[in-house]
Amino acid sequence: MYEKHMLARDDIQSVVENGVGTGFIVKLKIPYYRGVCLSLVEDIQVRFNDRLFTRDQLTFSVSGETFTFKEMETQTTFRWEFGEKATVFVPLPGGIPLGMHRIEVTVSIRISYMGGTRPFTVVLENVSPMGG
Amino acid sequence: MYEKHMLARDDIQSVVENGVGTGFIVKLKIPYYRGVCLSLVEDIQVRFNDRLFTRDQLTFSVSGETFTFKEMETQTTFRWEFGEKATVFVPLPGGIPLGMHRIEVTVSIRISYMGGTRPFTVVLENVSPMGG
Amino acid sequence: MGIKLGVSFYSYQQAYYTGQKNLEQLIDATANVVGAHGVELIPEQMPVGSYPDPSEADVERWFAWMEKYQTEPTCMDSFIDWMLYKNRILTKREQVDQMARDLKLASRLGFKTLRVLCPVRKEIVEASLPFAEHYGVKMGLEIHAPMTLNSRWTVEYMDMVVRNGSRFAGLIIDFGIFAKRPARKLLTNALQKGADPHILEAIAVACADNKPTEFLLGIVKEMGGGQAETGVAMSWARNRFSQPDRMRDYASYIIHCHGKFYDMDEQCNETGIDYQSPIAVLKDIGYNGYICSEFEGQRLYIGAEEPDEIEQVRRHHVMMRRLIG
Amino acid sequence: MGIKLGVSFYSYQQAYYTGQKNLEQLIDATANVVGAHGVELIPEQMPVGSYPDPSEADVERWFAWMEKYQTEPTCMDSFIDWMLYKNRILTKREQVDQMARDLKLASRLGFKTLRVLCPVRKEIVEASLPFAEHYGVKMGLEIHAPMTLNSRWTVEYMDMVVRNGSRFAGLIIDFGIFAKRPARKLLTNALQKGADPHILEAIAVACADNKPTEFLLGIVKEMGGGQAETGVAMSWARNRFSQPDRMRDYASYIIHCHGKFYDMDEQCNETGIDYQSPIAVLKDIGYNGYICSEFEGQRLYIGAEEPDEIEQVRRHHVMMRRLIG
Ligand SMILES: [Mn+2]
Ligand SMILES: [Mn+2]
Repeated sequence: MYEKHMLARDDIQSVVENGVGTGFIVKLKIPYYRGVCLSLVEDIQVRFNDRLFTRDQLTFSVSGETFTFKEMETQTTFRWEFGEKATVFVPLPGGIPLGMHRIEVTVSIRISYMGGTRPFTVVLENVSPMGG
Repeated sequence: MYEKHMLARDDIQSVVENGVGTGFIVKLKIPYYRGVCLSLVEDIQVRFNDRLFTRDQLTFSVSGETFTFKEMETQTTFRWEFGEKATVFVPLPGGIPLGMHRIEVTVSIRISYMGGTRPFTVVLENVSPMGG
Repeated sequence: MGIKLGVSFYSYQQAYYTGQKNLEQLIDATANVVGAHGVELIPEQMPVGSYPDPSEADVERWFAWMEKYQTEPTCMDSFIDWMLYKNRILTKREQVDQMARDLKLASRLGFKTLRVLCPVRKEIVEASLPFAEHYGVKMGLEIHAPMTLNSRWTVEYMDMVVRNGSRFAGLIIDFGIFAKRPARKLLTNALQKGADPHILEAIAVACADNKPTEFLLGIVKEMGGGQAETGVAMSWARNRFSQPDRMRDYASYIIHCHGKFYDMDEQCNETGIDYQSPIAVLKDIGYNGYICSEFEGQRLYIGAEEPDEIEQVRRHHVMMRRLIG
Repeated sequence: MGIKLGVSFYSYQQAYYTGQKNLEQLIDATANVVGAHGVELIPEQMPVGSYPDPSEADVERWFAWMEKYQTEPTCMDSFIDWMLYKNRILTKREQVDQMARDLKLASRLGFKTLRVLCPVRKEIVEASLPFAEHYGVKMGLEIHAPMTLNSRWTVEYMDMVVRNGSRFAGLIIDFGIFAKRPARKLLTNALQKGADPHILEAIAVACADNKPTEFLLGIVKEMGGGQAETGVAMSWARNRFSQPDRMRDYASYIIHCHGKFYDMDEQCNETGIDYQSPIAVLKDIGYNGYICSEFEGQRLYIGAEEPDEIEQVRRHHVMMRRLIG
């Protein structure tokens, strides 16, 4: 079910600050059947066309607070709840250009009873956040 | 008061396993006026004569559990209580040789209201754990 | 008394995830569409207020719902995140702290039983007994495939329970351990991908015969099957059939059951799991706890088709009532 | 009613640290040697059972001690570890969680007041108000050198308190803000290291005159002092004298006081801190809370000499009773 529901096309948006595009956000639901505290969100990667953005480049926001992935390693109070949208910011100078794009997001959650980390990837083709 | 009371001469002991000296332990009281959870014990260094042992080489035991300093970074359940002796293991093949030695221990506790880490050093001269 | 029926809200996860139904609406559907009385909840999935510390107002609202819809809390499903941090496994004490946290929450919300996840170590359950007694909530280790009733893990856990002589630890039976053949919907999906129905039937017969995965893969190879058939064979790799009769060994320690199911057909039969014999055994040993329906077929719906979770649960209850009589 | 007297067990830290006295023995000494009624505790220093979650048995034992020794809990001293982890500052919510944890513990142990450490942000106190009300425990920001009653930090905090109109946040006055000259023992130590008594006296006079550190260091330089004299001048660097009269501005918000002291002489006078005027002001404004003696002179005992903490506290109480009348 996560393939279909974790990332909606409307939830990919350019970020413009003072008239300049600084990147984009993706609003994600967790690809797991329960919410977890942020220390369990081990990794997120975003691939925008051919460009790969890794955890050190991204920030993660939930409940109005923004964290780096380094900070999240010890974050056990804030949770990414089941069905709740977290916002991942991807720095892309200029924002998302006009045209059609491919966006691939991989979320890795550390699941104790599986003994490790489970990656989950969703791909959206022909994304065009500027109205289309 | 910590200079005088945090490390007693009797609390430096060689460790022998299967007849072979593997190192020594120092049993330390915290050089701070309260107990803290282990994530706040940022660093311990032990200097044995001219040899320096740093956090990656040491283990830290309290309440019957042993931790590496890397593990302690997220350890907020276990505490080093005020007046309680924690055991630091220092790997020194052969254990402490016969003779007189100098032992210097630096404990760094992260203290929020001081905005950072406060190191505290204690030095014992003429230590001879083999009776004397 | 006899067997009581309820719903694990795990069954409704997609409706909740996509925002179609909130917690109260799901309680409503449980009472008024399914016609069930018992509610089982994963508070980390559908929090009452916030997990793990709802406010008093949240708790009051929860009990007001129970009253309004004439439902009652049965079992609360717990997780122990022993890999909470990247670089280490939590100590025993930290894991017990998590158990105590969940026992406390269960107690506040009126749950009598806590589902302990299968791989949780018996030492953690044992050390949590004082908390379970304090909060008046029983811990039940879930026997869930690939674990069986005969597994060493189960046997050693039960030795610990018996040795302690405590009424606050027991077993939860997940009916997935009685699976006899792949769910119909899994087979239909394979057919759509071009699988050969004869090969699928041969696999299904071998599954019912409790053959190992290698045997199933052998059938696929022999009969010239491809990826679709292999997928069905592999889906069985984590299945280990338990004999329903083995429940008799632990009769007085069974405190709750998960009526696990993947696919209910139009005649309200589960298409892959044996319900008849386990329920006969439970009746025979005088089990008078809950069986909570636990629908896990969401991931079998591919493409545009979406599951109707509430309808699936309703059908499951029709079957359960028929079997319990 | 009038001013009540107690002891902050911070005063006894060395006796506890070295294992000479346990918590019960210190309660005994407070009641029977010092003759005090109020007990102030740092639970992270001398835990009742274990911090932060003592068992019910621990809590019962605590109250049994209070009854046995005819003492009562006054203020519990809290820390907020906003640098709990190496790489980040805790979020507001995490800090409020710590405050709630301590308010709960204070409530369980019968403390009416929680000492909030001076640098804790007013936003944290404000967001903790619902917890303080829930647990019935007041939070008091400790005004402690180098903070003064006029500091912007204090003023902005009080604006927040007044704006909220809550009775659950207020001020705790640490008498260290009324220090007038270096403690006698500090001067004696300097003399032993060879300091010139005339230079020390000149420094002490300048301290009483509230001169800045640069001025004190100027005296040392002019009069030809060395390391020992410089040490005394530098010891004053974190001191900022508050006018006792400024307490009148916040009269109804003062909920507790720390009778900070470093050195009581044989005639039971504090050798560096003004007690006369602050106590006169407190009496005048009708303060009827506790002043808990807080001995902090342990680190002035060097070499073989050890402090007699209980005797120091006893002398402090003799002085306090004399001044309160
Ligand atoms: Mn289950
Ligand atoms: Mn103070």
